[in-house]
Amino acid sequence: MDFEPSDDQRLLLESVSRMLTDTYSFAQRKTYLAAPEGYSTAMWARFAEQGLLGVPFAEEYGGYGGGAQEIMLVMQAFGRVLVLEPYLATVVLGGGAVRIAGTDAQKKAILPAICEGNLKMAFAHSERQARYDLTDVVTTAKRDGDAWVLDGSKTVVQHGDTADKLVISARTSGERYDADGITLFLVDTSAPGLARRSYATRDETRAADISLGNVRVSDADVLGEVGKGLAIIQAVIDAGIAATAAETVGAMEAMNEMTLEYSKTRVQFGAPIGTYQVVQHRMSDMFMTQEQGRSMAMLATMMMDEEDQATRAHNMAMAKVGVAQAGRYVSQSAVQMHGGIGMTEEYAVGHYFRRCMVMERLWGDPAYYLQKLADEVN
Amino acid sequence: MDFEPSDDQRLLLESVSRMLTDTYSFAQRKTYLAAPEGYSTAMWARFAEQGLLGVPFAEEYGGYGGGAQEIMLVMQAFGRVLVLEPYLATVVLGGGAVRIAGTDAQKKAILPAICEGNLKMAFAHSERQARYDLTDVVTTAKRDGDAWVLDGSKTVVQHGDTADKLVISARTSGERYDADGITLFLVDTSAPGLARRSYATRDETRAADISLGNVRVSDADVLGEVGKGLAIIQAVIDAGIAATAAETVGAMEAMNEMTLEYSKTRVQFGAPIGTYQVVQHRMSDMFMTQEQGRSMAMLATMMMDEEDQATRAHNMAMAKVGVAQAGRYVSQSAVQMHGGIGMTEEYAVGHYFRRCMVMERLWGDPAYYLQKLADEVN
Amino acid sequence: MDLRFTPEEIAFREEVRAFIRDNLPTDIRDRMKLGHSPRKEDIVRWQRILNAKGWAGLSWPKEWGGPGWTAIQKMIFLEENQVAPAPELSSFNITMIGPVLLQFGTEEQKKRFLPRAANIDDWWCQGFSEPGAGSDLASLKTAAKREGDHYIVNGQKIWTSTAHVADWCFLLVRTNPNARKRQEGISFLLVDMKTPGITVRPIISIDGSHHLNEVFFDDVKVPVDLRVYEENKGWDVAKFLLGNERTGIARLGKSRERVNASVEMARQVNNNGRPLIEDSTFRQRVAQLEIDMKALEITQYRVVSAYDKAGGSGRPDPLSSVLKVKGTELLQATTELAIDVAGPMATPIWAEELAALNEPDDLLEASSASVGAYLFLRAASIYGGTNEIQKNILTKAVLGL
Amino acid sequence: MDLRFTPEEIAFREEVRAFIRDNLPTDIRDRMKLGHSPRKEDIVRWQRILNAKGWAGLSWPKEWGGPGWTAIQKMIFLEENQVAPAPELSSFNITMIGPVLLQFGTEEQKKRFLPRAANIDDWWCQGFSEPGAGSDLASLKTAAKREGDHYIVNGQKIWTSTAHVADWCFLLVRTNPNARKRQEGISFLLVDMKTPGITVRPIISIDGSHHLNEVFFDDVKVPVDLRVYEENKGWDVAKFLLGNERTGIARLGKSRERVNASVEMARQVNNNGRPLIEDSTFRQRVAQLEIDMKALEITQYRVVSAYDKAGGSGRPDPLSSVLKVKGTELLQATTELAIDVAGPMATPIWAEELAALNEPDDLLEASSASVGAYLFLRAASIYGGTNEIQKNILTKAVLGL
Repeated sequence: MDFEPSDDQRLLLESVSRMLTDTYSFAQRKTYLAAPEGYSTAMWARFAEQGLLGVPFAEEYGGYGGGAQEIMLVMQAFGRVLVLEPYLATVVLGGGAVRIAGTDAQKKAILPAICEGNLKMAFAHSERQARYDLTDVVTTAKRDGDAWVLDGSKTVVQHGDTADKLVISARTSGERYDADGITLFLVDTSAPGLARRSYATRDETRAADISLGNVRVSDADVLGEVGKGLAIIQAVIDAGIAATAAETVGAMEAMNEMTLEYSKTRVQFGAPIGTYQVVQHRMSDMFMTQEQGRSMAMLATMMMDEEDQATRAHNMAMAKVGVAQAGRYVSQSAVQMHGGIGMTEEYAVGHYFRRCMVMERLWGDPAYYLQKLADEVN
Repeated sequence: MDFEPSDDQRLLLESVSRMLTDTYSFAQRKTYLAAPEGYSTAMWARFAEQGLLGVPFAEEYGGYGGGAQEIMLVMQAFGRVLVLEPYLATVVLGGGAVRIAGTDAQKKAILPAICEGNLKMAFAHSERQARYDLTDVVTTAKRDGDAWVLDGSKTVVQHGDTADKLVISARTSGERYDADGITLFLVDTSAPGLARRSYATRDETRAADISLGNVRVSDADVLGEVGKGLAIIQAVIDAGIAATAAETVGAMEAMNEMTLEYSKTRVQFGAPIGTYQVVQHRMSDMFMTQEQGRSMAMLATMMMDEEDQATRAHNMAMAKVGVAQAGRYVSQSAVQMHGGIGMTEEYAVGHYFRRCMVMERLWGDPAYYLQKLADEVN
Repeated sequence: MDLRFTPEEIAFREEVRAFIRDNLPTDIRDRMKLGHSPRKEDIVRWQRILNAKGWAGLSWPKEWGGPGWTAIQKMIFLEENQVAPAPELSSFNITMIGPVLLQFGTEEQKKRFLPRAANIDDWWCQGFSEPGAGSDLASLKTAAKREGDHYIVNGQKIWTSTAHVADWCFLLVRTNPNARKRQEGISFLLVDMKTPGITVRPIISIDGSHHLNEVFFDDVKVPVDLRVYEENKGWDVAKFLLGNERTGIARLGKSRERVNASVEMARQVNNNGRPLIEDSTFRQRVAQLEIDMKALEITQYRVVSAYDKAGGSGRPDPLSSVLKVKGTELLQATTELAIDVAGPMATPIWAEELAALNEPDDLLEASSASVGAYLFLRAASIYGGTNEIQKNILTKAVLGL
Repeated sequence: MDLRFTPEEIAFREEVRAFIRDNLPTDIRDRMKLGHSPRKEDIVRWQRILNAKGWAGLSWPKEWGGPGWTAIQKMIFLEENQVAPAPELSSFNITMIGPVLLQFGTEEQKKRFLPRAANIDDWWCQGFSEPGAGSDLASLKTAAKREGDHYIVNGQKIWTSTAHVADWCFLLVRTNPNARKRQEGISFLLVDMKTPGITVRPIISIDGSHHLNEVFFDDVKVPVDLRVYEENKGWDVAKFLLGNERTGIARLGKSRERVNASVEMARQVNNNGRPLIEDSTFRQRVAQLEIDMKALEITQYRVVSAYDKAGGSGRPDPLSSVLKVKGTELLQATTELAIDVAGPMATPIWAEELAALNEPDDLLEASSASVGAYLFLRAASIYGGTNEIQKNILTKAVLGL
């Protein structure tokens, strides 16, 4: 065991942090938010320039050749400033699906384009009736000659509105709730029959509902084996859990630093609130919670290399619950310690609060994973 | 609604409190504990003299003619000083069963003797395999001529070792877990075939395992209707829940007062610990919890007059959970605020702690009742 | 001691419930059932219906249009009104400025303002908090200088809820900057929000709503006869107002309503192939909340019953702080329950999507609204004295430390 | 960064597990599995087995009989030993007086005491706390006056764990009552418990056990060469000792063992006609504890790994306080789980009943013992600096307030 980053990792982290210090103040972020995309296309280009969009992809596809640890470092830095750009959607989820399950041809077609910043992706799996159940897929893909024809709809596809290409799950056989029979497809968002309705989510990014009416997809755009999509979906979601765990840690760090700073300057009853023992102990609790959350984010990262499926799923569930609970406690506490100002849109802390709230319920909330873990108690 | 005691109730409370102030210091209590019974027979006589043993019984049987409210007042006062005598076992449970279900002849034979301090009782229902399930009765009572023959065993019968007479449940028909077929019997502890093994419980009182081998009981000693004992058992337990709820409130009051007093005198780092804000807020939390617990004890008391069974059971379960959780929080906090001294046998707070721990799990713990309540959510 | 409701109280509850059922406009109820905050016009509409019935001036004496209820009756009314769910009475009008004028106002002030407050012909707001003051109210700086029969007010207020829609504001100002203690030298003024020199700037809350404002006073002229009570004695008025009858401070009906709404939603959402309502963890969470609400309900009746016994006056009960702390904990826990039921559907703000749909989708709408309530009520443990301040109060008042 | 165990570490864990499985006396294991604390003779017996294997001097250098493990290996050993469950190494001997002598002792002192400490030929106890001092250790008053080549010790210690069975005591005394600061003027002495003038009075804990004592010193003569380090510099030694390697401070293995035991009990107890293990609330509670234990396990490895990286020295990591707070919270939560599983059977002290039975009843015995552990470990958040003190430490060290 060794928790210190390698020299390369340190360099990566430093370059990301330096860039964000220059470009991602809360005020600068507001200007990015004002763009129609809800983020900065210039920043996206900059990420490409710095090689960030290729972090988890092999060098032969133009990537950096990193792994889960590098993603952890980047996402943690992103969490500290609430990066708005569709990194999670494109690099971790959409690109991740291609990385995990793509053919060489698919990788060649897609990954370099992602690395260069020329292709944005999103992961369209959830359906409105499904809540957190991954097998609750009723969108269908039917064989028609050489092609597949997709019909159905997907919901809350993060950054689905600005994505160029989607990874879409559809049922090619079996019934709702069947583990088998789900297949993934790579679909251009310009495909005839594909429509998007976009809306804001509570963390100020945008998501989309996708409707599919008679969308034709060729065999070459099937991702992975027909009917065996669930394992890929789970692997993609594991990557998403690890990445958002790290992002949550970054957000907790930022909230704790903000709270500490505020406690030194905010005077009530003649003294800075940071001199009151109750405030001090609450901040100690927030710090401890952050550190326990960080440990769980590390667990998620280390499990990305675990090959035993059961071990991996068990630990991923633990990490997901631990990080979500930590994020909820720290963000609720940070708002409380700030008092009125923490409740306002102008001040940063509420934005971190809402981002944590959104991340907490991506791919399942604590109650969902606790139930899974409880089922395993023996 | 009116939460003020009546003049009579105030008098009762004052006389009990006065007596306990004179007789029940922590040091005096230690001497009572040293007796072979684990309590003071002299105090028992004194309770009789003051009419306390007749509080819930009608005047025609030598009682005071009080109800659940009077029991609440007495038990709360008892809880403040951790009264050791078998009041709950005799007056609330054993005597309560007779009051609820006895024939006039049974009442005449038993209640005056209780009031005069000449008869102690205990309530022998639980069996070792049953945990908290009231219908898990495998002790049997079989018809043999004019008599009933009891075989089986009962566990953790509080004050069963010094009781003169037991209320014993046994199955007269049906199977384990059947609601019907349970019958209550009044049995002298001197009955042939009845054996007792006594042991200490964590609150320093004593309990007994009762074994029944071919114990013959006459028809006159059947309490209530044959086979219909469960409703009586539930009513007795409701009385027990209400009484121990009030006792828990008294114990919480005592612990909170002790903690407050200690916080004013115990100096650490140059100042009484009561000047530290974290200690102050913890004590505020303990106070709030006590008051919420008091409200729930009042709920239990008011439900003793509720005739709708479902409403009564629902509210009793809520009160039981609320009071148990309050007692656990306050007693754990009281030990923590006392530090090392709170961990010692010489100091009072640990004794309150353990009494709360015992009361919390009489007739079902919070998890048990929460489950019942969860089943009713609709 | 009579620990149960009297038959009269039970009958009263039935009467209130029936009146609300029969008179609350359906469109208001429907919106609120989905978890939306009532709009200004909803509040006005409902309060006028209640006022016509004689029920709006909750705790006011009968001569000023109050219903003459006992404190327990008031409690019952508030709870039924919240559970309905119906818009709550304007607290600024009914539990703040009304009682203040009744206690400290001149006959002229009462006549001029009370009937209009009851009917929300005037919408009032409260100008207390200032930047840098927060829970430490007495450190306020907004200055009022006497010039003839006017005060000239300069300064800034913050967190002024509904100032942007208000007609009048009751305001704490410093009239004597040289007073020995900070609490002295404060006066209590009534200000017409249309007076020149007042600028209202919105503060958007983290739920995206506009409730709060900054209010700037720049040489604002306020007639001296709009001062309530004596000059430099405004702190007495403020203390009365803040300590005044804490009936309803727990807002228990609102918590209950959120639990009811969550259970309703849980019937409709799917959890691993079964309705969430069947999930035992969800059910236990609801059961625990019901227990906590029941405990607080009784504590609340103990407080108001003691208040009734004391003849409706008396110093504020320190148990009020228990009501505030436990009440807001429940408001936060019950709104948290609702967003957890909404699950992944709590993430989007569905307004755009709903507008694009051909027909209403109540579940989507309720999911979205549940988050609004959750976010907005993070402030519940902050406003009116943070919960930390409430524990300081308990430390002093109950523990004597 | 390598966030997983190395193959060597995994092999080491297997080796430890196998050694314990093959060498831990069955009677000790059986008693502990039922939740009993180990007896003194159990602790001695097991530590001598470990010492023969070269494993007792956990963090000591090889030349003094230490195994030469990395901090992570130590962690692994401690956890496996606790989970087994096996008696823990005597902390007084192994993690307290041993490292103190290694750091501050004379060659003579090391030779005399270290081998006997490793083998528990001497049983050590710690004379630090005093009445009135508590977590505020530096306010100690026990005095040692120099007379020739002896100190004459007078005063009282309290909470002296195992003093009644100890052979030796390491003791903080005040040698200069006039020092400018309280921390100055303190010295660190080694005292033979058989020295005349020492009286040990038992303190019975709320679980009924006798672990703690008061120790009175009445003109007790201690040779000057049994002082460790310089006169009046004893606070440096104490600080080293208290801040020294907090490996194992979380006692995570003990928490895990309590969860394992609870799950085992839950298979055997009946809950409404089904084994409690099938109850979903119970299972969720176990799952939540496993999550919390896992988080602390990783935090712990982060701390010890940093310690290893720093070459096994370095100032105590402030994260140690996190280990203490979260570790004791878990000890308390897991022992609480066990008593809740025991349910109504947790109420009696079954000793008398068990003695009367013809054959053992493990479930009864485990129920009873579970309460002993629960009660005794209420002290876990008190000893070694209360959890409130730990948060004060974090406030200073991490937050810089």
